[in-house]
Order: sequence, then C-alpha cells, then structure tokens
Amino acid sequence: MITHFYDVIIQTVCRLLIPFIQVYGLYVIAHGHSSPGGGFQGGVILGASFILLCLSHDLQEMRKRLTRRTILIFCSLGVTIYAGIGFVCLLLGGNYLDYGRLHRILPVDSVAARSLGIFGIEVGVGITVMAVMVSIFLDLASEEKVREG
Amino acid sequence: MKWIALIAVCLTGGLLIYGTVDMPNWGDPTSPASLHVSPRYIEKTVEETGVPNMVTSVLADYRGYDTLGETTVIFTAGMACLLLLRRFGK
Amino acid sequence: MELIIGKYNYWIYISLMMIGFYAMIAKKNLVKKLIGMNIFQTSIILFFISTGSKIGGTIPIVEQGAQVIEAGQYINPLPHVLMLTAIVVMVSTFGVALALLWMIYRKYHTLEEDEILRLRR
Amino acid sequence: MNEISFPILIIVVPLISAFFIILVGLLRRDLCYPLMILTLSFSTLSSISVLKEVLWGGTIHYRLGGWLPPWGIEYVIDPLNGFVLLIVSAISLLIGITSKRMVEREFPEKATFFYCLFLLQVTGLLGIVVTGDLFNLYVFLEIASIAGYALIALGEDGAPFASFNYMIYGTVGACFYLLGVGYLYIATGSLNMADLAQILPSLLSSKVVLIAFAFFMVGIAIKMALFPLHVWLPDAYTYAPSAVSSLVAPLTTKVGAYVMIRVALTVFPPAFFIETLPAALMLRWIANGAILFGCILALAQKDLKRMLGYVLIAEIGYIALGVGFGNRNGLTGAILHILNDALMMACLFLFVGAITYQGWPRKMDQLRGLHRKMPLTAAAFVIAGLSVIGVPPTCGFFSKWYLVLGAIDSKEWLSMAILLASSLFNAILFFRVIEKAYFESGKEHGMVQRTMEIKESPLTILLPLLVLTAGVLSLGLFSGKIISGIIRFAIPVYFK
Repeated sequence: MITHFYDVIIQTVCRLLIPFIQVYGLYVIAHGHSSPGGGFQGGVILGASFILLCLSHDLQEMRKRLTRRTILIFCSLGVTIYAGIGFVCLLLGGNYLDYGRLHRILPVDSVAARSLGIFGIEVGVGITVMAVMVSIFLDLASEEKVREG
Repeated sequence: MKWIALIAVCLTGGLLIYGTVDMPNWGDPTSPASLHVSPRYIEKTVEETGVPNMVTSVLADYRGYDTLGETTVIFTAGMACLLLLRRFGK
Repeated sequence: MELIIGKYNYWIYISLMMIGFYAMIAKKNLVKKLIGMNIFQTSIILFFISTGSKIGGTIPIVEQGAQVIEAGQYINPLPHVLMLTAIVVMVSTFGVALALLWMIYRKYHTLEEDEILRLRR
Repeated sequence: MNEISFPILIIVVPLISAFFIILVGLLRRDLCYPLMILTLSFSTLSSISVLKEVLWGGTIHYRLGGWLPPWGIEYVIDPLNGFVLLIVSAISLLIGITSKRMVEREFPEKATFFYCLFLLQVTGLLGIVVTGDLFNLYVFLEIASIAGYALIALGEDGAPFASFNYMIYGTVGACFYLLGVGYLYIATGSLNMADLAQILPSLLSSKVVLIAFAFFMVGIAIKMALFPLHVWLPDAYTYAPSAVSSLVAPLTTKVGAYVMIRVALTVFPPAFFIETLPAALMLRWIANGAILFGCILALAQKDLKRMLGYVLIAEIGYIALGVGFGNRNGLTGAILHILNDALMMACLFLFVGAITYQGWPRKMDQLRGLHRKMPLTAAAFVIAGLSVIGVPPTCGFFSKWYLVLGAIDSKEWLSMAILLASSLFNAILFFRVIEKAYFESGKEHGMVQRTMEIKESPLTILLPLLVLTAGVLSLGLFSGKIISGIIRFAIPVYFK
C-alpha cells in the first residue's frame, strides 16, 4: 500500500534524474559489446527508473506513462524478439540461434552479422527485464488497488 | 529443531570444505577451469563474433541458449506474480 | 596453513553458505527464511566468480588494438556468464517468493511459521 | 534446414507460443486454449518422430548456435531421452485437454496466464530432458520449478503456504545441484555431459569429484522427493488445483528420476556409482525406506489426494530402488516404471480432479455409490489402482516384475520382501477405496441429497482419462515390445 505524500524536493529531483537514468540504461544496453553491461543490466536500470517514478510520485502518474497493457505487451515482446531472432536463423538454414546466418538478409559479413545478432537479442532481453521488473513491482505494491486488465 | 538444523548445516559445510582440499588455489592460472574450455572464448572471441567483451559474446552467442532460458525464467516470474497477485476486474 | 591461506575464498563462501542455510532451516519467520535463501544463493555466486580468477589476469574485455591475445592475460569469462544467469534466476525466485508471502499474509495475517501452522489446524 | 530440426522445435515451439498466448489473450481470450492444445500436439508428434529417428538412426546431436560441443550448448537425444520426452509431451497433451473445464470452474479470469505458465512448465520439463549440458539443465529446471510454484499456489486454502515450503526445499535442491556443477567445473573445466563423461574416469580419486557427486545426488533427490527429503510433496500436491496436480505430480518427479539416471550412470562412470562408492547401496536403503514409509502413511490418510501423494512417494522409491540395484534388470524396471508410473499417477490424479469437478467430496469415506453416478470414471480408478498394486494384465505388474528380478540378481532379499509387502499394502489401500465406491450403497446418511444431481464427467475430462486407462492396460500387454524395442537401447552401455 503506497501512502501518498507529496514532497516537492523529492518529486523535482526525481523528475530531473529519471531521464538521465533512462538514457544511462539505454547506454548500458547498447554499449554491452565493448564495456561491462548488456541487456540484463541495462534492463534493470530502466526498470529501476520507472520504479523510482512510482515511489516518488504515485501509481496514477505511472499509469499515464505505462499502462498495464503496455507492460504486458513489452514482457512478451522482448522474449519474442529473442526467440524470433533464433527462429529466423533456423529459417535461413542455420541452427537455432546461429546468428552467423543473418548475413544472408543483412548487408554485412557473417562475423558482423553475429555481432548484430547479439545486439538484437540484448535489446530483447532489456525490454523483457525492464517490463518484468516494473510488472512485479506493481503487482506487489498495488495490492488489489488497480482494477484494470 | 535448532540442533538438527545446526548439525545439517555443519555437515554440509564440512563436506564442502573436505571437497576443497583437492581444489586449485585461488587465482591459479593452471587450474583445469582456465585450461580446458575457456581459452577458446578468450582467444577467438573477436575473430569469431566481433565483440571485444567476452562476457557478452559468451553470454549471447556461445552459450546463447542459456540466456534464452534465463530470459524465459524472468518472464515466467513476471507472469507468476501477475497470476498470483492481480485481482481482475469483472 | 597452505589449506587456509591458499584457499581462503572457499572458506569465505562456505561460511556464508552455512549462515544462509541455517537461516533457511531453523528460522521460524518466513521473511527470515527468504533472506537466508538469498544469502545462500549469493554465496554460490561468490564461489563461482572466485573460480574464474587468475593471478595476473585482467577483466575479460579485449583491449583496443590488442594484436596477440593469450589466455593467461584475461580472467575466465565463463563463470561470470553462468552467474549472470544464476542472478536472474535468483531475482525471479525472490519475486515469486514475495508474491507467495503476500498471499500468505493476506490469508493468515501473520508470517510466523508456528502461528500459521496453528491457524491451519 | 541443413540438419533435422525437430529436436529444437520440440522446445522452441511451446516456448514461443507461451509468449504469444499473452499477446493473443489480450485480444481474444478464447483462442488461448486451442493455441495451447495445438502446440502440445505438435510437441507430441515431433517427439514421436524424434524417438523413431533415434531408434533407427542412432543418437541425435543438435548444436545450438552452430558451436561445437564443449564450447557451445548441445542437444543430445539418445533412446533414454527420446523415451522420457515422449512420456512428458504425451501426458502433458492429455492433461492440457482436461485443463479447460477445470480452469473455467476454478479461475476463469486468469485463464490466459494459467495457460501461459502451463506451457512454460511443460517447456521446462522438456528442456531438462533433451539438453546435453549440465548448466542448461539447471536453467530449465528453474523454469519448470518457478512455473510450478506459481501454479501450485493457485489452489485452495493452504496452497500458498505449501507452495512456499516447496519453494524453500526446491531452492535448496537447485542450489545443491548448482554447487555440484561448480565443483565439477573446478575439477574438469567443462560443463558438457559427453565431454565430462570422457574426462571424469581419470579424476575419480579426486575429493572434488566425490563431493560434486554427493551434492548432485542430494539436490536431485530433493527435486524428485526421495524419502527423507519428500516433506514438501504431500502438502503441495494436495492443495494444488486439480488441473495442476495432475500435470505436476506425474511429470516433475519422473523427470527428476530421469536426471538422476542421467547424472549417476552416464555423466559419472557407472562403476563409480556402483562399485567405488557405496552410493548404490545407500540409494537402495533409502529407497526401501521410501517404499515402506509411503505405503504405510498412505494407509493413514483420509483425504484421497493426500493419500495419492504418499503413494507417489512410494512409487519414486521403486524407481530409486531399480537404479540402486545397478544391474540390467533393475534398471529396465526403473526405466519402465518411469513410463508406467507417469501413466498411473496421471490417471489417479485426474480421477480425483474429475470427481472434484463434479462436486463430489474428496474424503475417503464419502465415496459410497460412486460407480452408479460416474461408472466410467470409477472404472478408470479401479484399473489404475490395480496397476499400482501390480495385478498382471496392467502395466504396473511388469515393472515390478523386473524390479523383483533385479533384486534377485543382486541378492537383495530384504528389498524383494519390501517390494512384495508394498504390493500387499497397496492392495489393502486400494481395495478399501474400491469397496467404498462399489459395494456400499449410498443410501445412508445425507449422501443421497448431495450427490443426487452428479452425472458422469464431461467429455473433455472423461476422454483423456479413458485414454490414460487404455494406456495402463495396453502398455501392460505390449510391455515386452517396449522393453525389446526401446528400453533395451536406453540402458547405458555398461550394463549390456
């Protein structure tokens, strides 16, 4: 149960911080190739930014930006991207998750295709992790309050 | 109950310590773990996948299927919380 | 002596594991059990990570413009990868466990094991 | 497609459709069920074709991501895998068909998520069976477990607490398994099962390997609810919703038994398990205890479902006993019993699900007059019960026969006595229920009032139940063929 209290300082600081946190999360996902990071870590940072939004404002504020429906779609979209990329590799004649085969549809050689495939699945992982983190938080926090499919 | 728990815990810990006797020392560069499978990950990663971060390349490519499983685990957890806690409108 | 100094990483993880395991078995409060579970899993993560280390090795990211790559230069990336997966599993288990605790609390209004057992009778 | 891609499609198709069910459920909720059935049928069909392929053409290797085995993850399907794969997918298909009615009755608004988790649970179990990599096995074990915790917690009354207990035990089991993987990794540097099987024979004197083996065994024993570590099972399966308990009860424990056979006899050299260590001996003693304990406690239960839980513990004891004998006949019995027990337990738990669905009370002493109201359902129960006892034409007889032969081969007279005594106990147990259901009229007490309107179960529940019953009967008749055609190849080379 989240009790509402409105504190100007907390709200303003969080409002200022959240965009930067989100950009940093995206950076961590995108830069996982050459520095520590990757889909999971970036996804957690993105999820944390939304959770911070819930904590500093309230759930209604959150709902304006991400509805339950959207979160659900994101949850399933991320894993589908991952499994789907693997499936495309299968259709292109390789084994499952053999990203090297992607060079048949991308204008690059097979090593670069692997690199791009890895990036694709990192994005998928990031989306799912973010959505699931927010979803679990909302389910735990909004106990019986939210009546919305 | 407390005593049984303590005995069980000490037994487990003792067994684990007994196992460490034959283990390589900390940071030993010639341990089997650093000689058998992992050298290929270190030496070939840039050549084969074009990714300098070995953790990423092993995570997403060499052992990519584990990561698919991992993502599925977290998806499962999300759906599980949803199934258990959410009250659905009429 | 060699046994303790050369392998101190194992001793640390085993003592952490024993703490966690004890809390899981002996504590009567469900939240404390959960915390014990978390300590247990974290100790396993420490264990795996410590197996990947090499004296004289650096983080497993190939330096820009490195020509020759030798296995001894970088620490073993495989345990790190395994543990990223294990961390995710841990987080997921924890999330589901919290959801279960919510349901239990809603039903019995307590999280003490003996009280729940008494109420169920 | 350059290689045969059936092995991967068995896993990936249910996985992807579990994700799609969520999206489909947002638009049309009534499409979820057909999608799930379609997926499960596809899995069943492909596992049939994979089993055929394996039996004719030898072991299938499938390299995920195209990487060679010790570096990448590999699927290895040999006759043992293929056999268990077929059991898991076929039974989950049958239970999946029945789930619709039960879900509509118990929690209609959560149907989408229920089907999603149901598919994930099946995917997890299938993934455990086909993989050839120890860590990958752990990941799929966790998928199956987490889905299982959630599904069990949906049930009545004490379900969340039972599920939480299951989770604590299950996590300890999984962590022990992971510690075993870690110790093996330190000793060998590899995670691939085939690779390990080559490296390990030269390392058997190492203490690390010994401890790794011990932790594997304890971890798996928790997951398969072997006797002293079974505490979570009766509660969890009693309170679970009927659709869930008839999926989870037959399959999770059987898959655990499969993992035990796989790790103890193919990853580690069998001689290590049987001769070097007293592990086989210990397993025999534990299994003896499990059988006795399960049978006796089952006699004391009043709740039908809880009674079945204890019967299940005894049945797991049989499988462990067969493995513990460490000879050809014993192992044949154990592998055959994986099949038979999965069928029997699915049948029995489905029976309980069917009568609960019709509003019949689940208590033992209130079954009077059941055969009049639900003749076919009651008949299914009788046949499955006879099979648990081990009466000849049913399949339960044959696996027990091989277990007894195994006991004779390894000169374990005590185990043989316990096997025979357990049949006696089961006979008392089931004849008591059958007597209640058939030979006592429902004219006394207020039973007539309450059970007046009860009819035979609906077709979607009855049909799978009858298919399972037919399976129990016909597999008994064909068990010679199954042994000579499949199980003979499934036994590790060491025992041939």
